[in-house]
Amino acid sequence: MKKFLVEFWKSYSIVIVVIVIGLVLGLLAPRFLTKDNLINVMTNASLVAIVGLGMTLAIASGNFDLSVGATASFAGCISFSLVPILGVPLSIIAGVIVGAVVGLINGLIISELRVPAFIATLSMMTIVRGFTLIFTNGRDLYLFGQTEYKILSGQLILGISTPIFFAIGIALLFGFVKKYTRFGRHILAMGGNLSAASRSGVRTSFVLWGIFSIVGATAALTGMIISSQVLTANARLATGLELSAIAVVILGGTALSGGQATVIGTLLGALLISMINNGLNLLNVPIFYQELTVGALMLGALAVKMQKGFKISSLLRSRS
Amino acid sequence: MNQKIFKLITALLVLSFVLAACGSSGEEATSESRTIGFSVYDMQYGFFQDMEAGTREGAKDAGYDYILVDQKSSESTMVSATIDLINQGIDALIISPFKPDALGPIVDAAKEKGIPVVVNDIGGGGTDYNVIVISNNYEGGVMAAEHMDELISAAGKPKKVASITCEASAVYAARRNVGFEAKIKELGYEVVATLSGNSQQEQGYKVMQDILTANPDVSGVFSCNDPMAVGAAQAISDAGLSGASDIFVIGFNADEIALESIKAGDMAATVQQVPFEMGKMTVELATQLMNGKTLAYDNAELREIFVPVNLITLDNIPN
Amino acid sequence: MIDENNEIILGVQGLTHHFPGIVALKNVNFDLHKGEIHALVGENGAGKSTMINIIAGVLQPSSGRLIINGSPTTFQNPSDAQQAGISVIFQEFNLVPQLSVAENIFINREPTRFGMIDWKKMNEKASEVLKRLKIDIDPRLTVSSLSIAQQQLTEIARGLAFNAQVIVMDEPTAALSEREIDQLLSIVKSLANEGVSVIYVSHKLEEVFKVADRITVLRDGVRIITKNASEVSEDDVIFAMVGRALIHGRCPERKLGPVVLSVKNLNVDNFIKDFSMDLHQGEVLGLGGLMGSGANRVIEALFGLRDSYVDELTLDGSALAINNPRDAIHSRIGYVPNDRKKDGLLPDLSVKHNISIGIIERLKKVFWIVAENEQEITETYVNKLNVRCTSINQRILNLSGGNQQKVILARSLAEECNVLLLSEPTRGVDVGAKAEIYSLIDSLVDSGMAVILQSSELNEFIRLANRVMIFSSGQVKGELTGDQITEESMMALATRV
Amino acid sequence: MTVAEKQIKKFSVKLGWDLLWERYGIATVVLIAWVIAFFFVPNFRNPDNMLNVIRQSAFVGCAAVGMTIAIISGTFDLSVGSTLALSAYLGLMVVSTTESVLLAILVTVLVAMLIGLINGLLITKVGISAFITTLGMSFIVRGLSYIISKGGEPVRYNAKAFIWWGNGSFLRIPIPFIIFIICALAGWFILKKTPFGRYVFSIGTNEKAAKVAGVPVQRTIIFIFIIVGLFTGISAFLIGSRLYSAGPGLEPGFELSVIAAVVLGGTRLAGGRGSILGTIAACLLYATMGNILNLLHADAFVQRVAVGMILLLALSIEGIRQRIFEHSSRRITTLEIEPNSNEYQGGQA
Repeated sequence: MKKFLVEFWKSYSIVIVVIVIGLVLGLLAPRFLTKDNLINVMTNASLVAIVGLGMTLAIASGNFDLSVGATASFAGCISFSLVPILGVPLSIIAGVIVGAVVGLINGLIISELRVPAFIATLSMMTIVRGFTLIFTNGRDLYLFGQTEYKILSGQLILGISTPIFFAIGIALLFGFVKKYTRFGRHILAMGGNLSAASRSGVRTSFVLWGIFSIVGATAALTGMIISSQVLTANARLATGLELSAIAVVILGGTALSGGQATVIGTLLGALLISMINNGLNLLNVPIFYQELTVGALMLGALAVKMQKGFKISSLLRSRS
Repeated sequence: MNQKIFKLITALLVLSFVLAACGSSGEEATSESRTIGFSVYDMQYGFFQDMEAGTREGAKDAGYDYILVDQKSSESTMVSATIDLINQGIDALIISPFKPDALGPIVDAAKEKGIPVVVNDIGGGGTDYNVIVISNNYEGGVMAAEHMDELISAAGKPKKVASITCEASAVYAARRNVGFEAKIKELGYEVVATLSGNSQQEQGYKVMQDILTANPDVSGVFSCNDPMAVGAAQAISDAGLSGASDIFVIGFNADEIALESIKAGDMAATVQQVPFEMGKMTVELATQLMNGKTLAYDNAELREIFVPVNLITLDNIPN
Repeated sequence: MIDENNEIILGVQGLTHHFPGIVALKNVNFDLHKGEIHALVGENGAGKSTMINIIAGVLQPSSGRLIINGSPTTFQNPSDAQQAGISVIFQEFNLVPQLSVAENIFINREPTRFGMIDWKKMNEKASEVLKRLKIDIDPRLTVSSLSIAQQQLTEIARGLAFNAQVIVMDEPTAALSEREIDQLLSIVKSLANEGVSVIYVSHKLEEVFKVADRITVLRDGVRIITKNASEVSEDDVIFAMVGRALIHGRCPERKLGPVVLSVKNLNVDNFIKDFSMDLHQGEVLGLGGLMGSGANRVIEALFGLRDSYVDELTLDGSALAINNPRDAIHSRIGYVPNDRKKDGLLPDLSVKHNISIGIIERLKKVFWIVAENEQEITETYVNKLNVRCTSINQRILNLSGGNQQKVILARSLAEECNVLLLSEPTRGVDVGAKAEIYSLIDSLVDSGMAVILQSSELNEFIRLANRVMIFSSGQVKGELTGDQITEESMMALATRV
Repeated sequence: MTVAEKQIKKFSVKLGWDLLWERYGIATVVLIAWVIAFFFVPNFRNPDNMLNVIRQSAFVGCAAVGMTIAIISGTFDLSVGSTLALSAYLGLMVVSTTESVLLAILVTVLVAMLIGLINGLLITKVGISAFITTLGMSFIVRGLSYIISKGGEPVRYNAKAFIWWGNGSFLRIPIPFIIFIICALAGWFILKKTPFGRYVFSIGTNEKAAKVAGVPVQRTIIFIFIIVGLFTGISAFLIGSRLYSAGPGLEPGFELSVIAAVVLGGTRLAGGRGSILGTIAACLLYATMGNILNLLHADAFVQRVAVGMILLLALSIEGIRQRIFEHSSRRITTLEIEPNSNEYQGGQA
């Protein structure tokens, strides 16, 4: 519990930002602080948070995944097309597996062909989107009236939606994995010092495959939740998800250099972006102001963080 | 070792050509017959797939060879790919431009080779094209506004509507919203929100949720395209309401999903364009141009031919 | 002493290993008895590291075999070696800075309970290990917050944390102070008494003779001798290592000129307080002390790498301010960093570019570099320092440690500096290159340069310095000159609180 | 020479292969692709077509020259796409109102350089990592350009003096390609012949050591971003002129194409190694690939897959070579040979 508080405190800066922005938006847009709206905000935050949590592991290991948007749409399409054959529960599971397999391929390319993660997943982004287009023939797949699939995005208990449970569940799971499993510690070890990890006998390739499979699976889940919201899947789904996911992780305070990760931070980062988008929509502000705000916030948050250790020498050294 | 590298390079090239060949249409240009080139906006969208199908069928019926390039929603790809097309010795160019403003170099290159240019929809960018077939976006928006007024008045709901726009860079599609908003205001309505859903279905869903929160008494929503309209309709039905009877959702394009959504009772209407027919029509116009005939323009000054847009509701939905 | 009848726990037979284009090991035989401390010595590039990596499972030999407890074995990866009871302490830091000391000690061997990592047990076990080694570090601290010496000790603790049959130590004392080294050596001995076998790799023959039962010397991938330590002298071993005898000695007579660099009341990091000194032309001033005593910080502050406050800093009588390394280089102060890999090498660049980087702006005409000048200058220094490379366009990465160090030295010399700050100039350098570097320093000083030398090897001061200032917890505890400079007197000052 | 030295020499000859591939690999691939396409791809040998291919390579190419310098120094710039759109848009605004092409060039380039300067200052003075700074900046600049244009309507201008830059030719050679080659020569000169270039390599290979060696790290980083801005500005001007128009939504994903081209050209993402020649070749390869796929009438969806696959394959070659190599001489880890056993960690930011 004490450790939990320490970790929580570490990301306090973002907690304060979340609260302040929440209050400001509440003042500006009175409907912002209604229960329904807050649930909407959290639901939308959860979508990015789920894939963001996967991305947190990838970034903690010193890697990236730019293919999550493509994977999300691919999994959504596969899962939709399987519903008539397998039924809803099995096709959802199939979607997650498909995502994990795409992730595994990413991992294999990175470890076996030694292509840097950034470029490997960038190529995979194009390839997977292309495959999805070929698979769907560029058409929409829809399940109107198939209310069973709504389980992924609908409300469960007390009006709280499934994605929120997923996000919190996955956060708890990853928090546990990070802290209490060898796999989790080895992810951090790899991110901190790759050669030390491999010389200590950590099977870095296996860990890498695991990480990317997990990222793929979380991306697939996000993709299917989005598909379930609109009951449609196509190859254009979730474009730009990769950048949102990375932005959320960075805002949350996970360092890009690897070796360290904050699961709670990622959740809060997602909440922050979702709040801003929602608040500005409520205020009827054009979308490009939202982009501007997210960009400024990202730089602002990190600039403030840098100021914490403000010293001339730290300015000299902290460039990464 | 260098042999291995060489082998790898060869393998790489062979693979790339195999891949390329897989996708090739297999239609070889013959010198006797005429060749029509079509440069499409982006085959990812159902609307343009239909347009392409119409163009292809028109070309086939007329006995032309047919070459397609895809602009993939990028203006520089639009220019380079279309010029690739022109350099293959086509006899007429049909283009559905991603950015009409960037048509200049394409039209100039075509004119230099004496190739007639038929623009299919979107816009002509003030260039020297031969003819443009255009379904009137502004008029479609107006039509949607009129229908929405009928629905809202009949239901006796408050005169408050919202408008969902495409991504900011899609300036031509934005005219639909401009037409809608102008007409609906004229009819005495308040437009409570104009927000972008980036043309994406999931964004349409999110934006609609936010509109519902900020304006629970909104009675109608017009969306710049059908995917966003369907997304918005889903958000409304997730809120326990109906997009066909509580809050009237009208989209644009008559995409398959929108028709399904109307059938399912989730959405009120959509403004139909006829991309397939437009495609066929452009081939006919190209034929006339190649044969040196003068065209009958609807607007001679801008060399425009209008294609009517239709309102599709549950009553007149095609099967 | 080793009992010949004692069982052979690890045998190496006919070991040969090829790197692309290099035969790193040629038909090497080696054996290790139970409870034996077997030292493996040789110059850099002699094949020691290759052999260790094979024993550790990091590399697989081209031919030859390992015999563990009498049965031939192959290791596919480091885990296999670990499971066979072999524990390796590598020379380079092998720690994950973001993780705790305990985790680093138990990485990949974390104690688990019901599949979960048992943090309590891990921390307890780590404290036990650290206590056994008399290391005073809280196992829950993150490694990045430790000093270099503490990190090195953590590294050693990791190697010793398991009930390994065989412990391989590759230059374990490189970053340790004398006191810590003695502590470590006594631990090694007690481990041997408990029946653990140790392969001890070191450049420092003094240490080797303190602990080793037997000594094997490698040269150019070939085993030269294996002898009982009691049967050979230090000179015999050196002869075997380099193929010729080396001359040791004391610092030659230095002719001091006027004061070059004068420092009054230097304060660094709230740790060094009011340090003052005058450095004369032709002088080698040693700054000594145990790890963490602060000598290193003084040098880094003088070179502008640390924030510092100073009342007065004068060079040749005129005041100057040094805020970053560029200022220092402009004032003709050169620096050779102790961590060559981290702070010195530009690994992807050629020897030429590594030398010329500090003076590149002086070599330009208008705004481009005059290639001939650069070529000429770098060739001059490569020849002067006898850097062994195939061409000055060769990547520095492909040189041996000693030659890399000479290139870094050449960089400072090319800057035509009058004051040279040397931090551990011979760390990780083999015996032959070490002697070359020593005589080079002699000739530089003869030609009028002033040198500040910081080292953790006290021998180095005896050989080079005509004056030594000894630090302890940030303060100068005493100054020794000439014949006063002995290991005993320096140690006495260094351990004064 | 001792045995060890001979071995080192032999080894460095062997090691030459990866450097050779790094430097000339993609150039060779381009040559082979051109030869094959010349004989087997219908219409490829049409001079108009070949000239169009090299013209096309220039638009990404100019910006890629700047990005090559950034990536060699171990940083990179994700904001070039947004910068391109904003500066091209402002340039078009200027030229369409003042009809002065010179002024348009100045505005386009200076705006881009200003954004580069801001990036550089944020990275060095505030200490935010380059990845985050430029990612955040890309959002901000993209938003700004929509706000300035009040919604995204593009500006159009087609006076001969302006569009000549993107569409004209000199002795049949496309002007953009000539400018690309000039940019590339300038980039090569900067990297290889100036102290600044040496600093770029030093920072990329080991930033701390570069600082200790007296390299003005901060100043160099700021300059690098200004130079990235400069070359991006040139690309922006050429694209604006090529398209007779520019809007704030210009070229989404441009930054990723540029980075992909640079990395495909053999520049190491982790910094310290790379070449302009490779970048030129990679830009040509991209343009050639797109052209060949179009000439073969490849399906648009298949094209996407093919382009990704080819990129992946080209980048795997070095890894595959290493593996074959290791297989043939048992297993060699990078411990003694290579400085960074972090080879496949990638994605350094």
